[in-house]
Amino acid sequence: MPFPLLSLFLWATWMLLNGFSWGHALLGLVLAVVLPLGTQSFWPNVPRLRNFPKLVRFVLVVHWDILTANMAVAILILGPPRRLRPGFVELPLDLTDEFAITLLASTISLTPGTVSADVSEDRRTLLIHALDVDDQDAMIRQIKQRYERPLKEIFEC
Amino acid sequence: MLETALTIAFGLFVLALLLNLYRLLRGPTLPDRALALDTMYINTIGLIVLYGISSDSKLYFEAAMLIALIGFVSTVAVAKYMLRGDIIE
Amino acid sequence: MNLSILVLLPFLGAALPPLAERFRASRTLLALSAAALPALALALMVAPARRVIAGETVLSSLQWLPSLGLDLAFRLDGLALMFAMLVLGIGLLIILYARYYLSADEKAGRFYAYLLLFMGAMLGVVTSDNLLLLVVFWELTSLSSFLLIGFWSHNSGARKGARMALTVTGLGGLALLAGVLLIGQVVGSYSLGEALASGDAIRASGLYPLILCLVLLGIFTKSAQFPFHFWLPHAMAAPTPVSAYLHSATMVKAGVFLLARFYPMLAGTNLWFDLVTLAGMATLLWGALAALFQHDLKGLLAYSTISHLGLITLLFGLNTELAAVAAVFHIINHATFKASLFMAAGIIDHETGTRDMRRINGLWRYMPYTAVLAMVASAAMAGVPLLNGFLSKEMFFAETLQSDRLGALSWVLPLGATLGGVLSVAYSARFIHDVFFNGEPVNLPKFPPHEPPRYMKVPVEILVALCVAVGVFPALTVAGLLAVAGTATLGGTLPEYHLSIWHGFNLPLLMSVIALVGGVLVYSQRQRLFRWHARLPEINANLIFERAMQAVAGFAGALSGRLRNGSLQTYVAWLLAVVSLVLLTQLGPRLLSGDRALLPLDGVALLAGAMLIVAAVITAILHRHRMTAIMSISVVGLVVSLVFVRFSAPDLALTQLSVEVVTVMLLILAMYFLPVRTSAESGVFRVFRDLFLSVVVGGGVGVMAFAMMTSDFNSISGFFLENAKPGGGGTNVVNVILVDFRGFDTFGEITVLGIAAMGIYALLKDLKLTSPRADSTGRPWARDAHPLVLVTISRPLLPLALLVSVYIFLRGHNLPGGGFIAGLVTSVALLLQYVASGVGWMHHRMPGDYHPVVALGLLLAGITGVASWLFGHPFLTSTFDYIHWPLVGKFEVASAMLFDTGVFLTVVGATLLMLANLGKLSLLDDKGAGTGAGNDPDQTGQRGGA
Amino acid sequence: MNEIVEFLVSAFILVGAVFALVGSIGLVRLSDFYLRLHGPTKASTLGVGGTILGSLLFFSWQERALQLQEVLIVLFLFITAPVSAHMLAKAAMHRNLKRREDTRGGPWKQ
Amino acid sequence: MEVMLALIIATLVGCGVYLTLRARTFPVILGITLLSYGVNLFVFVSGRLSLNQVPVVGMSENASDPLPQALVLTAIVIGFAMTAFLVVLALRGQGEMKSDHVDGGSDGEDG
Amino acid sequence: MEHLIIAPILIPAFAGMLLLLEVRERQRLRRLTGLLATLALIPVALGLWQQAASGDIGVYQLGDWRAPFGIVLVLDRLSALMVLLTAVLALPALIYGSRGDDRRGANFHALFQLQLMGINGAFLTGDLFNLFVFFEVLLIASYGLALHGRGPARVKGGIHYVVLNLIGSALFLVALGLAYGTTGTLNMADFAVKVSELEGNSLDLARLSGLLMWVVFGLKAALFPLYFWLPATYASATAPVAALFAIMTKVGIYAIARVYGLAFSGGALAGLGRDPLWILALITLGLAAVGVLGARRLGEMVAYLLVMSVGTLVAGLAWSSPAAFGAMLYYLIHSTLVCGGLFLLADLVSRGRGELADRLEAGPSPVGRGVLGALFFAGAIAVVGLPPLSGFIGKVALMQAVPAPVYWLLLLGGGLIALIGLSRAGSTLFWRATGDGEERSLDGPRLAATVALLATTPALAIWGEPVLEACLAVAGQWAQPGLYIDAVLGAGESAL
Ligand code: NA
Ligand code: NA
Repeated sequence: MPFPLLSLFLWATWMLLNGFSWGHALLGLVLAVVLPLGTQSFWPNVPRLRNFPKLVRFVLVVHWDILTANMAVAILILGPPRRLRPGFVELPLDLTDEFAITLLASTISLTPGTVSADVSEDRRTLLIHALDVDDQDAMIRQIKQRYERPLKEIFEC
Repeated sequence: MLETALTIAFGLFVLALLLNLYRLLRGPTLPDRALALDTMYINTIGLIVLYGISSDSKLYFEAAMLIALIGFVSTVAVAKYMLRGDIIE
Repeated sequence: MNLSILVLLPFLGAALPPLAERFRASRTLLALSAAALPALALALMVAPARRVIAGETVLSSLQWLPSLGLDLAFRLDGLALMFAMLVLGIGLLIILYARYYLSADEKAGRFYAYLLLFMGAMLGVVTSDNLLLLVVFWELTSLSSFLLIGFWSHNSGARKGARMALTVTGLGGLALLAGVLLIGQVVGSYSLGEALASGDAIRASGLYPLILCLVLLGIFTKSAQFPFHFWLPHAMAAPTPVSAYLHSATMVKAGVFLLARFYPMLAGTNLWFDLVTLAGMATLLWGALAALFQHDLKGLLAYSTISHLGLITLLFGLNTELAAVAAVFHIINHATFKASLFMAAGIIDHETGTRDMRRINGLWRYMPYTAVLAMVASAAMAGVPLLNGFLSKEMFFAETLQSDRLGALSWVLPLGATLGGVLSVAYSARFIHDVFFNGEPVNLPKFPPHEPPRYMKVPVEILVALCVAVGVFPALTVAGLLAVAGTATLGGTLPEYHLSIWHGFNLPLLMSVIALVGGVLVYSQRQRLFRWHARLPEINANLIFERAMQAVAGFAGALSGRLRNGSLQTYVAWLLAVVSLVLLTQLGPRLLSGDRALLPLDGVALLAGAMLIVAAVITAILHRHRMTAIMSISVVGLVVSLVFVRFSAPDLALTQLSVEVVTVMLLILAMYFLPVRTSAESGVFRVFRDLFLSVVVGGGVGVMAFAMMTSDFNSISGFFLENAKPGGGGTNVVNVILVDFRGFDTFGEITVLGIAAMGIYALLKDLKLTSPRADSTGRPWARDAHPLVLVTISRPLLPLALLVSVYIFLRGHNLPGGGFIAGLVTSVALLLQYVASGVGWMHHRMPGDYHPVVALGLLLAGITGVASWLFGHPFLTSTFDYIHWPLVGKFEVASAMLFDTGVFLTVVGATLLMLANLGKLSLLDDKGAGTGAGNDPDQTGQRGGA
Repeated sequence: MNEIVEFLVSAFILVGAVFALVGSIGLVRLSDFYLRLHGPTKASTLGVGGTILGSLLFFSWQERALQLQEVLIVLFLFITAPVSAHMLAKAAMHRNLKRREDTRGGPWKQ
Repeated sequence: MEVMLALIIATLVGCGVYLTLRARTFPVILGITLLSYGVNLFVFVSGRLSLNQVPVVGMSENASDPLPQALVLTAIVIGFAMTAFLVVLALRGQGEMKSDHVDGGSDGEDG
Repeated sequence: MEHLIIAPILIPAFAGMLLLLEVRERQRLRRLTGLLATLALIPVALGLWQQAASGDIGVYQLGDWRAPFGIVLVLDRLSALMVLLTAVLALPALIYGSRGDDRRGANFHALFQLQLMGINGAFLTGDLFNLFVFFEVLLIASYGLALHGRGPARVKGGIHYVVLNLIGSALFLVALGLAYGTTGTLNMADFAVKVSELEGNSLDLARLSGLLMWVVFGLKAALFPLYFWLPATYASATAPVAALFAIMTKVGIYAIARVYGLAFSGGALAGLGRDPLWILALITLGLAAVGVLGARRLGEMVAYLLVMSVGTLVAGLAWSSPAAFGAMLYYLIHSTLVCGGLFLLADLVSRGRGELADRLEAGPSPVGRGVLGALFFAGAIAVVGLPPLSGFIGKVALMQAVPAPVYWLLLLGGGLIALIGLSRAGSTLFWRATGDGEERSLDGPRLAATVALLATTPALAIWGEPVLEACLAVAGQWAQPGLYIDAVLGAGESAL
């Protein structure tokens, strides 16, 4: 099984789609193996998952952040626009793996208040637009600590 | 209670869609319009899910799922167009 | 002997000369090959001719098109015999003459072939015993004469003359056809015999005036009667044998033949008298006058022919039996002297190289023998005693004196006849004097002229001898033939008449004397007359005709150009105008009277509907801001799928949603090469017109939709709902309809998709388009062709989307989904890879050509369909079964799934074939070179930029 | 239907709807494109998320079995929505769209 | 509800018609697309409107008419194929006639 | 042999698929496949004609579902005749195309086969919506074929053709929606039964459905004012394609005949649209004649002649008597084959005339002037309706069956105008030729294909009686829709 994470993901998806039955469990297993193999050539350099529990933790953290930040952003949106302090923030990247960088960028976009706008050509910097940023460095620190480090541990270490 | 909640939720989602449509028409820039369209796709998912609840039917799930899965391709295509003109190169 | 063989012989004969020419036969052999079959026909005619002379009518008939009443029926009676002899006899003489007339480098084979075709057609005309068959041959004479007149096609006059003749005689032929069809309606048969016997019924019919006019139109055009005479002189551009044959002896006689043929059927009424006599008289005089002023030898003869045809017509118009006999007599006489005159003219032309009488003078000294022949023939034409022309002309004068139809104005006829006689003598005198005497030749192209070859003169000699023989011994020569011909013409008994040279001193003789003396006098005053004529404005029929034709063609071009103005907008407007007309005339208040209960409208539906309407209108208004329009049309598509969701059609919603995505990509792909914006609207009128059409068509369709929704109906759909599960093995009735009940529609539908993909591929092949260097705002394109985030996310999305496709596919038979939607999801996932990673990158991972994918999909669907034959069922009969697997449980296997797999493959193949190739377009351009477009993002380090 | 369940379902869908609306209000109200970009990508995800939680609960209750199918909608949306936002941001930067004057930092050249 | 649907169909068809009467290929493509939306809806409603009656056996008592749905599905696919062809044809026109005018080069009349 | 009915659809369909599978552009293989498949259609069509001629109406229930629920193919005399005509036209056209024209673009052979599939399907189907589907098959293939080759004129003509037909397809769908929405059925026979029982607003809607169908079919048939697209499209299409397209307008006429004579044959809507069709047909006839006269290119002239034949035919159809219908069919066979031949001829003429091509201006002599001139002469005689060829017989038959003065006037007058136009054209092309053209010899197979098509006109004349009788037999059956309805609705009652 060359892509266990993906296979697992696919199998889970299949089971979610169809509901549980032994037949579908089997068929889902077949698909979960066959589809990644069949599309293998489409991803030459996918990272290996190193730490599954950390991944679960990471997902939960992100969801929690989405929930809380959403409230904050809702208030910002509904409040007087002048109160916003928008800004572009450049986040220096420690991650090197492309997949991990993408996950980070997506996470940043998903959590309210920030959108990853671009990745530099050399893959060393992530440009983020923030809705309301007071202290840029604090924000960078927070992102690095809350998202980038776990990602690095999950995929790279 | 659920009836009322559904009615209100329907109303809010449709209102949201109308606001999106306003942005789409108003622009003023192409990215704004694309953003509005993207948001409309997402709000439509909500609407369909609500409809599923209100009609007590799971037959509309796939429609919502499909929008979630491939709806963004339109937006990506528009964005790519703005960036490169050619979306498949 | 069957008469049809007789008619067939010349047609068969037409094949011989070209064949002989191919084998390089000598000129004489060529002529012999041409003459063989007509000669045979003439010989074969002897036996039936005897029976005819004995008073019999020989008939023969073969079936051809009995449902039309068109049979190969022929009759040989006196009239037909007389004409058949003219056609074959003179025809043979013409072949002999042509042997010497045509120069060595001419395509004589083709010439003879045309001539024989004409001969056959003419023979057919005179012997047809079926009215429709007569029309067939009639038109064939026009067609073959077209070829003959245009034989010297390098000559502009020949081409124009041929076309003019064809046009005029073609017009007449069509009129004749209509007339004949009407006769058939009245008579109830197209048999000539029956028609001739039904003369009274025809004359009594209300259709008679119409029939007469139509038939006369045919006759007058063919026989060059005024005012349709103008084509004949221009037909003189034909080689002289043709003129001698067609334009004196035969084809122009077809018209007067028909007067004779239809005489018992149509003659005898005042209308007949008025039309025929008037046309005849006008033609007689006009032709004679015009002949006098011709400087062209053949022109003179042509106009004189017109004049003589007028004379014959006039005779038929007089409605007396004797006049008809006189007409028949003059037909024979005119054929003999005029054919010989044409031949003589041809000889002169041949020997001198010109036909201009102002240059041809005093030929008596160079070719006395020919001169004698021509002079005798001319004298016959002038009506000099002891020659055949005199006899019939005497009869003519006598008959004009008999008619009292015009009452107090009856003297007009003999006066006109005498005047015609005067002019006839004058132009005959000119033919003799101006050519053979009148001083010395002027600057002839060939000088000095000689007598022609021996055998070239033979036909002329024979004809001239006939003129004399008939003129001197009418009773011994022509009387028998004339009697049977006259009898056949009148369709009854012959009146009493005497063919003799001397009838004593009477009024006709006086008229003849006046004609002779007057004619000579007129000719003596010719210089004065020519000067008078020269001052008249010149009327060139050819020029007028040509200009008229050009004007008509120009008008036609302008009219059709105005209708078909090359503007799609106009065509679309026409189409929609027709639709509007239908709607405006058919929409009525009754439509809104439906009694089906309405569904309540709720707020969500109202607002969603409003959204859709606004988006549609905005698309229409903002169509010049193209990207905006694409986005607003996406909204329309989105809300339409919501409508499907709302009204219980999840399959449609899924389909609409996925199609929408592909369509948007397609439009954006196109946008790259199309102008982003275009200039503003034009005329207010057009916008209003378009608005009007839009409102009517849109409103009309809306009203119909409402009317339909509010009226009750019974549908066959109950059957589908009941049988989907037991008969089709699926619970999703829509899907079962698609793959089973109406699987054939789907088979067609995926074929459409496959063809579209092929067609698109063909359109895109070698298409050169210039990639814009910058976007609409003038900004150069971004460097990053393959943004990292997009690339990285799109890839794992592929197996995920495939998984979802499998899911959608498998459930399709029982729940919303199916092969088509699954195919589209897969396509979108793959297209996303194209967008993210580029064509080059994909090229290494996907088949280079999607044609086989489409083909396999279609084949799979098709073979599934054919497989049912093995089980003795019709195409696309489905079957299904439930298999029980351990662990898995009940598992349905349906052949429809295989069919649906075909659908899936076709959709994937077709979509990718379309869009991937569209995407490749820009690779042909050099834009990519500078910015790394089309490169493999993995190899260029994810960054497209330099 | 159980009142508690009904209340929960109602609450979820209402919260979801409110967030969806807030996001869309942001789309209308905020003054530059980069700001507007935040509204939908956040609020809409939660908006849909809330609705789907309601739906999950509803159907699970109706069928007396855990119905997690609709989680997939959120999952797919979480995968795809950031990509749209990212691409649109890039497009906006490329087009050099006007940004609020008090915005700190600046976009990158594309 | 029927009135709403009729209005929607009327608008789609009307706007489609208006756009197909334009002089450039692109609006014509849009017009054809709108027209097919309207027409597809028209065929769809020929089975009459019904709420919550998906034609799946066992899912609803009074299933809506499945036949027009199947027809519309076919029509959507065919419409997609045709639109795609027209789009590429427009490109071909641009390539060969150097203009996106439906009649080729003439840039005079526009609208 | 019960499956023979579907063979005219499946043979080209499978051939087309196999051709699509062949990606290595082995042109000879492709040609062979296409030619064999097209050749196979002829015996199949003859066999079908044999079946139909007996008077039995064959019904093929696809998927083994009986009418009106499943789709049926129906083989009556009319459909058999049309399928046979298509096969006879297609083979020479394809032979002509296989001499090089097929290389002028991609997928020619596959498109050609699928075009045949669509045409045959349209002729055979007994289902209204399936008719729409096959219309789309034949249209999309025809779009591809019309654009086969290169050049701005072709693209412009193609755009016009495609856009108009797309609108036509939309209208067809509206008509189908109305048809289903009023009667609840799609099977033509069943529709005929149900529509005759309608009343009230449903009746009005059904009438609208019928009238909209006339508009759609009128567009395909190229009836005034919907024919304007045709001359440019056909004249600019590649010759073999234009030749094949000679049958396309007939598909429209067939559809009118079928729907008029069957679907709307009973009840209050019998004779629906007869008068407008009659009038429009006459206008078409007249204006097309004007177009012939005004044409500046030979191809365009032939296209207008085709439109003229449409006017002639639809008028005969609108007269709606069995005799007129039979005569119309004879004329239809004649005009399809002759116009097809003339399109090929126009191409042969234009070869070697260089830049001038088929423009009606004096120029270099066409290669093989004698042969081509003779062919042109024969074709012109046939097409304007002069004796002794088939056009004359067709016109006489039509005039006998349709004794309307205005029709006669237009038929004869139009014939005369066409004669003037054609004689000008022939005179210019073959008589005014100046010097020799570029190409030295005439391509044998191309010439043979042209001759084959034009040779049908004397054949149709010589065997005019059997052909006419066959046409009248077709008409007799057509005039009794009850036979069709009974056959379709009665077939396989026990099947389920
Ligand atoms: Na002289
Ligand atoms: Na591209």
